[in-house]
Amino acid sequence: MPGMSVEVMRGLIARRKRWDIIFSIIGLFAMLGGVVTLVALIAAMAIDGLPRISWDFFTSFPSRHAAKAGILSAWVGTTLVMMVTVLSAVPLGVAAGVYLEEYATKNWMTDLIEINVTNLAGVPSIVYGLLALGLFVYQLDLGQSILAAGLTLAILILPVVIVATREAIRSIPGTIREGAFALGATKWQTVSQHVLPYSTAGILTGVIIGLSRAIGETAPLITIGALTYIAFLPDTPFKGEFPYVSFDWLTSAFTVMPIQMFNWVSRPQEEFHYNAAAAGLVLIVMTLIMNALAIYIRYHFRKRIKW
Amino acid sequence: MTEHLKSSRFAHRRMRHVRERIIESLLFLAAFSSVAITVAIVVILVRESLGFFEHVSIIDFLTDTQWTPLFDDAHYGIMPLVAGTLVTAGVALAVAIPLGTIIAIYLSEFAPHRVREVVKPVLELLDGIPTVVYGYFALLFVTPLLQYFFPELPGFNMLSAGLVMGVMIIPYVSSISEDAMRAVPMHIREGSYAMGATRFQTALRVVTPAAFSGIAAAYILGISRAIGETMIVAVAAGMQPNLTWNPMEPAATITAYIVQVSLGDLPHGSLGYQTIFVAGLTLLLMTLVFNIAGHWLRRRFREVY
Amino acid sequence: MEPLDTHISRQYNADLENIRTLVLQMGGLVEQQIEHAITSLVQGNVALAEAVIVADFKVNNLEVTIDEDCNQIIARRQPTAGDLRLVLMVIKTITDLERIGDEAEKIARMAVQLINEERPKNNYTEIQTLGTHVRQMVHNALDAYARMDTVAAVRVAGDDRQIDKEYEGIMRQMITFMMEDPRTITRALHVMWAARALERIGDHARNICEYVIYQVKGKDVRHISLEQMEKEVVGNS
Amino acid sequence: MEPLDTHISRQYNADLENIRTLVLQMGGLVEQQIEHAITSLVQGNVALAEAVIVADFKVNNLEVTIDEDCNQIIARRQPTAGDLRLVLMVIKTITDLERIGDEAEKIARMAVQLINEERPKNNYTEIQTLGTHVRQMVHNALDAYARMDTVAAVRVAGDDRQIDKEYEGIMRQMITFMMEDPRTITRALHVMWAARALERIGDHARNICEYVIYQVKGKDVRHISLEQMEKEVVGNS
Amino acid sequence: MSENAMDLLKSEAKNLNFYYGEYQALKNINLTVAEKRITALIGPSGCGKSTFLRCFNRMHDLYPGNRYDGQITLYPDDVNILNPKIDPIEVRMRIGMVFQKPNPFPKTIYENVAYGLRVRGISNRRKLDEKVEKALCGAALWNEVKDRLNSLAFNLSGGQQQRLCIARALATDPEMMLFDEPTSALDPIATASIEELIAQLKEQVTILIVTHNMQQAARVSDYTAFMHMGEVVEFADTNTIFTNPSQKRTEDYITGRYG
Amino acid sequence: MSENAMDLLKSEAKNLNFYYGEYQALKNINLTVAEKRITALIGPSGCGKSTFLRCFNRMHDLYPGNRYDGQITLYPDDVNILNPKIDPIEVRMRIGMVFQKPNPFPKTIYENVAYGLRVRGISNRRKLDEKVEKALCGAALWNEVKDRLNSLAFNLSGGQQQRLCIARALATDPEMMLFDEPTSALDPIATASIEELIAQLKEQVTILIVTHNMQQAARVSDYTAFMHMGEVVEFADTNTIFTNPSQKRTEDYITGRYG
Ligand SMILES: Nc1ncnc2c1ncn2[C@@H]1O[C@H](COP(=O)(O)OP(=O)(O)OP(=O)(O)O)[C@@H](O)[C@H]1O
Ligand SMILES: Nc1ncnc2c1ncn2[C@@H]1O[C@H](COP(=O)(O)OP(=O)(O)OP(=O)(O)O)[C@@H](O)[C@H]1O
Ligand SMILES: [Mg+2]
Ligand SMILES: [Mg+2]
Ligand SMILES: O=P([O-])([O-])[O-]
Repeated sequence: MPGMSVEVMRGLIARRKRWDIIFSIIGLFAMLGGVVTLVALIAAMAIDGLPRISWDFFTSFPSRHAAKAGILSAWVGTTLVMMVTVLSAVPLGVAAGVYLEEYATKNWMTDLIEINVTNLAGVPSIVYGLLALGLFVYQLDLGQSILAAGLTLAILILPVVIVATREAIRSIPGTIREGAFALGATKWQTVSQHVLPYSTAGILTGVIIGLSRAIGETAPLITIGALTYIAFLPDTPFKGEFPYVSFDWLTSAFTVMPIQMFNWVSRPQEEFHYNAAAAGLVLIVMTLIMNALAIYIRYHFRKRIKW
Repeated sequence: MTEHLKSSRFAHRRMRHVRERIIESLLFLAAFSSVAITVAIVVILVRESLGFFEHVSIIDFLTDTQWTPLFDDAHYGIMPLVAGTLVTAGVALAVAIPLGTIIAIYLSEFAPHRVREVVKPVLELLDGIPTVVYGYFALLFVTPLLQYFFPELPGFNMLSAGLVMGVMIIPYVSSISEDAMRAVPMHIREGSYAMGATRFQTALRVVTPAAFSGIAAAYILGISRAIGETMIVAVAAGMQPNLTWNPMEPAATITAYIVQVSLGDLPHGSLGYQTIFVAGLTLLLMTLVFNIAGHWLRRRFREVY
Repeated sequence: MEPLDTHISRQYNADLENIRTLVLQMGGLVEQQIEHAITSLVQGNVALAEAVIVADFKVNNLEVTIDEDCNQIIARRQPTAGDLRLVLMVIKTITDLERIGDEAEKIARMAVQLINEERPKNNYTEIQTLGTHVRQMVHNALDAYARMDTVAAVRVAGDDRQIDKEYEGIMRQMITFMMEDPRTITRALHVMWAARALERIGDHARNICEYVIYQVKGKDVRHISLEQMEKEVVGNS
Repeated sequence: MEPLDTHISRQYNADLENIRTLVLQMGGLVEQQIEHAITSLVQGNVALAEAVIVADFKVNNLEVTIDEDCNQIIARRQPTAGDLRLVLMVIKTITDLERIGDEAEKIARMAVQLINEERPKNNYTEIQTLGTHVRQMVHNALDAYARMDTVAAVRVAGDDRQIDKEYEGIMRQMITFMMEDPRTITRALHVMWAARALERIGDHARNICEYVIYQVKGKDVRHISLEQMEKEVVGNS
Repeated sequence: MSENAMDLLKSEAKNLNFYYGEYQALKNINLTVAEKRITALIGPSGCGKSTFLRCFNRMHDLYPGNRYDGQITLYPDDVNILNPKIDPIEVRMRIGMVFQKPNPFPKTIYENVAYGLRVRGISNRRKLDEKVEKALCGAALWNEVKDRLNSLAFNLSGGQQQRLCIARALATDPEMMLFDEPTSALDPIATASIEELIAQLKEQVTILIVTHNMQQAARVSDYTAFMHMGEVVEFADTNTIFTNPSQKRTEDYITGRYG
Repeated sequence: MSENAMDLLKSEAKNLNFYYGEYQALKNINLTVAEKRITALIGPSGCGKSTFLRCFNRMHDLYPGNRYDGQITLYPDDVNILNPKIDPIEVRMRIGMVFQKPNPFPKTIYENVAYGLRVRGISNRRKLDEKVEKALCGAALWNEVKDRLNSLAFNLSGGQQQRLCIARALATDPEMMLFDEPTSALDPIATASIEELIAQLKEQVTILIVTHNMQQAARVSDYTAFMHMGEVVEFADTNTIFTNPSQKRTEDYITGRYG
C-alpha cells in the first residue's frame, strides 16, 4: 500500500502542479519578450529603411546627399573581403581541427593548442582589430586593404571553424575509424575518405555561421582604419586579356556594409538615418539568408547520417 | 593470397610512411598557427603598452579617475572606461541571464515540440543580427522609447545600450543552456517523472542541476560577450569617458574608446595610438579572467551520464 | 509437434536430427538383437547366440554416445519446450533400449545353456510366439517414435497387456511341466527366464510409447492406466 | 565437486537443493519399501506386504515430481557443467529408484502368494541374508550419493559381485530343492523370483554408484569393468 | 517451483489498445498481474513490450499524440489507471519503474534515494535517513555504499547504479514495480545479482518485467506473457511457457525458430 | 559434435603480455587458434577479452602508450605479427574484424563492401562487382540487398548492418576474422541469424570471437577459452568447457557462482 492515502496524495499533487502553471506563464512571457524585441527591431528598420531601398541604392556610391547615396562600394567590398576570409580561414581551420581531433597525442603542446583555441574564441573582436592594426597594417605593411581586412576576419572566425570542425569530427563514432583501420586503411586514408566526408555538413554549417558573424563585424575593421567614404570600386579580379586574373584588388582600399551603416548612423542628419536603416535591412537579410542556409544544411545532411 | 603484396611490400611501405609523415606535419602547422595568433596578440598589445607605460605610471593608470588622453590636460586613468564597460555589461546581464535561463527551461521542459522548433531558431536570429544594427535600434528606437518614460534621459546613455545588448545576448544564454538541458538524456527525466515528480520539480531538481556545467558555460560566454561588445555601446552609449555607476548617464566603454580613436587619424607610434593598445590589453585581461573561470567551472561540474 | 529442421541454427537442426537418427539406429540394432536371440534359442543356434552376446557392446556404446550428445545439446543449446522434451525423451528412451538389449543378451545366454538340454517336442513354440509378438511390439513402438504418432503409441502401449497374458500362460505351462516331469526343471526354468525377459522387453516398449506421448503432448503418462492415457492423447490433440 | 549453495541466485540453489532432497527422500522411501518387503516375506506378514504394494504409488509419484522439477530446472536455468550433470544424474537415479521400488513391490507380491505355501524350515534365511545385503548396498549407494563420495561409490559398486554370487547360490539351491521335492516347486519359484528381484535391486544400486562417479568426475563409467572404474576415480581425484 | 493458482490479483489489463499517433502498437491486450509475483513480458524486438509496460505508469502521457483505449485496473481499490480523470502523477506515485539503462540523477547517492520522498513533500531528515537506509538495504546496496552516501551516484559501477535506481523506486513503497530490460546494459555478473535482487523483491512488491532475454524471463519470473506484433500470444505460468507452451508461435520463438 | 584433435593450427599466442601504459591487461597468454574453426573467448567484464582480440590485428597500435610483449604467430608462414618490423596495416589486411556495434560507413551498401578492396588498390569495376556480390552472398545478405546496392547502408536494420560489416570484412578474403561481441547490440532474432552466419563462415575462414554471453560461446564455438583478470584460466574444446571444465574458476563462472 502507498505511504499515504489517495486523498492526501491528490491534495499534494494539486498543490505541486500549481507551480507548473505559474512557471508556464512566466516562461511564455519571457519568450515573447525576446521575440517581440526581434520583431520590433526588424519593424523599426523596415519602417525607416524600406522606402530607401531601390535599384539605385545598390548601384550608387555613397554621397554627401543622403537621397543620392548608395551602397555599391560597400557590398562589393564585403563580397571581396569575405572571399579572402573564406579562402584563408577554411583550409587553416579545418586542417587545425583535423590535427587536434585525429592526430594530436596527449602532450603539453597539444594541451596548449587546445586551451589556446578555446580562449581565442572568447577574445573580443576589437582585440583582433588591434592585432590586425599592429600586425597587418604596420608590421607587414599591407595597409588598409581588402587583404588585411579579409585576413583579420579570417583570424576572427578561425576559432569558430576549428571548433565546428572538431565538433563535427567528434560526432563520428570511433568505431567508424576502427572499421576503416581494420580493413587496412592508413591514417590519411581514414581521414580523407571517412572523417572529412562525414563531417562536411558540420564543418560547412560552422563556416557559414562564422561568415554570417564576419559579415556583420564592424569594430575590427574600423580599428584597421577601413575608410568610410569610398567612391570607387577596386580593380576587378578578372580581366579580358592575359593573364586574365589580377590580384591588384587585394591591396585596394575598401569599405563594407556595416561600416557604411555605422557611418550613416553617426551622422546627425535624419535623412542619413533612413539610409542607415536601409543598409541595416540589407545586412539583416544577408545574415538571415546565411543562417537559413546553415539550418538547411544541418537539417538536410544530418538527416542522412545517423550514427 | 598476398603474393602480389609481398613483392613490392617494402617500397610501398616506405612511400606510404613518408607521405603520412608529411601530411601530419602540415596539419600540425595549421593547428599551431592558432598559438602563433595568440602570441602575436600578446606581443603586439604588450609591446605598445610598454611604450605607453614609459610615459604613464601604472599607479596613475589604475587610480586616476579621468581618461582624457587626447586633451591637452591628459589624464590616463582607466577607471572611467572600466566602469562604463561594467555598467553596460551589468545591465545587459541583468536582462539576459534571467530571461535566457527562463526561456531555456521553458523551451526545453515546458514548451510543446512545435513551439520549440519555431522559437529557438527565431531567438538565435537575435544573435545573428549585426551589432551595428542593434546600435541603430538602441539609439534611434529604444532611447526615444525610454525617454518617453524618463524624460530626463540623455540621448546617449548606458541603459538603452545595455538593454539592447541584453536582448542580443539572450540567445547566447538560452540556446546554450537549452542545448545543455536537452543533452540531459530523456531517461534521466523519465526517471524523475516515474517517481511522481511534476514538470516543474523535474526541471528544477533534476534537469537544471544535471545541465549545470552547460548553463554556467552559457553565462560565462554571455558575460565575455557583454564585456567585449563594441558597436552597440559605441553607437548608443556615447563616447565620453565618464566615471559613473549610473546607467542613465552616457559613458564610454573600453571598446567604444578604441573605436573612437580609430575613427580619427592618429599617427603610428604616438601616445594616443598606444592608448588603444593599453585599453585592448585591459579588455583582454578582463575577458581572460572570465574565460578561465568558465573553464574551471565546466571542468569542476562536468556531468557524465 | 514442431518439425525439427526449422531452427535458425542449422547446426542445431543437425544435432537434433543426429540424435534422433542415432536412437532409431540403436532401435534397429536392438530389434535385430531380439530377433537373433529368439532365433538362436528356438533353433538352438549357438553361434548366433554368441554373436548376440558379443554385439551387446554396440548397444551399450550407442547408449553412451547418445547420452553424451544429449548432454552436449543441453549444455550448448539450452533447449526449451519441444526441443527439451525431445532431448529428455531420448535420454530416457536409450535407457530402455539398452535394457532391451540386455534382455536380448540374456535370452541369448539362455539359448547357449539350453543347448545342453534336450529340445522339447514343441520346439519352443511358446517362446517363438511370444517372441514374435514382443518383437512386433518393439518394432511398432519404434515406428510410433519415428513418426511421433501418439495414436499409434497408445495402441502399442495397449499391446503390453496381451503380452503379459501370454507370458503368464507360459509361466503356468512351465510350472505344470516341471511338476509333471522334474527332469525338465532346468529347461523349463530357462524357458521361464527367457519368457520373463520377453515380457520385460514389452514393458520397455511400452515405456517408449509413453515417452512419445510425453514428447508430443508434454504430458507425463507414466504410472497411469491405459484408459487415462488414451484420454490424454485424444484430449488435446 | 562444487558446493551447491553458492550460486548467485538463491532460488537456483534452492531448486537444486530441493531435487537433491527429494531424491534422498525417495531413496529413503525405497529403502523402507525393500525392508518391509523382505520382512513381510520372511515373517509371512501379509498386511505389511500389502502396505508395501499400496505404498508403491508414492515412489511413482516422487519419480514424476522429481522428473518434472528437473525438466523445469533445465528449461529455466540452463544448467551447465556440474549443475547439468547433477540434474541429469538425478533424472537417471530416479528411474533406478523407481525400478527398485517396483522390485520391492514384486517381493511383496511374492510374500502374499507365499502365504498359501507351507513355510520352509529355514524360514527363508537365504532371502533374509541376501535381502539384508542388498538393503545395505542400497543404503550405502544412497549414502555415497548424499555425500558425493566416489571412493565409497566404487566400493559399493564392487559389492554387486558378492550379491550376484549369493543370488546364484540361492538359485542353485532352489533348483536342488525343486528336483528333490516337486511339491516345493511353486514355493521355490517364488523364492527365486524374490531373489532375482533382490539381485536386480543390487544392479540398480550399482547404477546409482556409477551416476555418483559421473556427477563428480564427469566420466561415464557405465559398461566398464570395476577395475577401470576404480582407475577413473583415483586417476583424477 | 510451480505457481499457485490461488495468487491474488494486483492488476489487470482489459481490452487494451494503444496508439502512437496513427500507429497501433498494442492490440486488444488482456493480461492479469498477480500480487507479489513476477510477471515477465517477452517477445521479439518491436513487439510492444515496452509500450505495454509504460502504460502501467502512464509514461506515454509525457509525449504528445499517444492514445490509450481500454483499461488497466489496479486492485484492491479497483481503479482504472488509464482513466483520463486520474492524474498520471498519482499513478506514478503508486507504481515505480526501473529503466533499461541505469539512470541515477546527477546527485549524491543519498539524494537519489531521497528524491521520491522529497517529491512527496517529506523533508524531515530523520525520516528520510531511515527510509533511505531501508530502501538501500532492500536493494542489497546498503553495505556497499553506507560509507559514501554523499558521493556522486555516477561513481558507482553499472550494476550498483541499477541497484540504486531500484532503491530509489523502492523508497516510496510502491505497490508495483515495472522493470524495462533492467539488465541489458550490464555484464553477466551484475545481471545475475540484479536478477537475484528482483527475485527477492517479490516478497514485498508486485513486479512486471520486460526482457528480451528469454532465459532471464525463465529464471526470474512466475508468469510469462509472450507478445508478438502488439498482441499477447500466450500468457501462462513460466514453467508451462518454457516446457510446454500451447501456441505454435510461442514455441517457435522460445526454441529459436523462424515464425 | 566433438572437435577433431587433428585440427590444423592457424595462429598461436605465446607468452603474450600486454600493457596499457603501466597497466598490464594481459598476463602471459598462451593459446592456439585452430584453422577453420571457431575459437571463443569468454570471461567477466574487464578480464581482457577485447584487449586480447585486438592484439590480433594490432588495433592497439592506433593509440599511444600501448605495449606488446611476447608473440602471436600466424601460420602457415610463421610470422610473428606483433613484431614491430611488421607493418600493422599488413596485419590488418590479412586479419579482418567485426565490431560490437554495427559500424557501416555512411556510404552505399556497395561502397561499404568495396571499401577494403579499394584500399588495396583495386578499382576495376567488373572485379569489384564480382567480389562485392561474393562477399554479400557469403554474409547471407545478397538476396536482401541486391536490388538496392546503391542505397545507404544506414537504411538497413541492425542485424543487416552487422551482416554488411561481415561482408565488408569478407570481401578482402581475410585469413582470419575477429569478432568482438558482434551481437550484443542486436535483438535475439538478429542474434540468431548472425550466429548462424558465423557458424557457416568457418568453412572459409578461421574465426576468433569474443562474447560475454557464454551461451553464445556454447552455441557457436568449437574451442573456448575462459579468461579472468588478464589470464587464460582454461582453454579446451567447447564441449569440455561446458560439460566438464577442469578449473574451479571456470566452473564457477559458467554455472553462475561467485568467484
Ligand atoms: N514513440 C513512438 N512513436 C511511434 N512508434 C513507436 C514509438 N515507440 C515505439 N514505437 C513502435 O511501437 C512498436 C513497439 O515498440 P516497443 O518499444 O514497445 O517494442 P519492444 O517490444 O519494447 O521492443 P524492444 O525489445 O526493441 O525494446 C514498434 O513497432 C515501434 O517501432
Ligand atoms: N584504453 C585503455 N587504457 C587503459 N586500460 C584499459 C583500456 N582499455 C581497457 N582497459 C582495461 O583493461 C582491462 C581489460 O579490458 P577489456 O576491454 O579487454 O575487457 P573485456 O574483457 O573486453 O571486457 P568487456 O566484456 O567489458 O568488453 C580492463 O580492466 C580495462 O579497464
Ligand atoms: Mg523495449
Ligand atoms: Mg570487450
Ligand atoms: O529390471 P528389469 O530386469 O526387471 O528390467
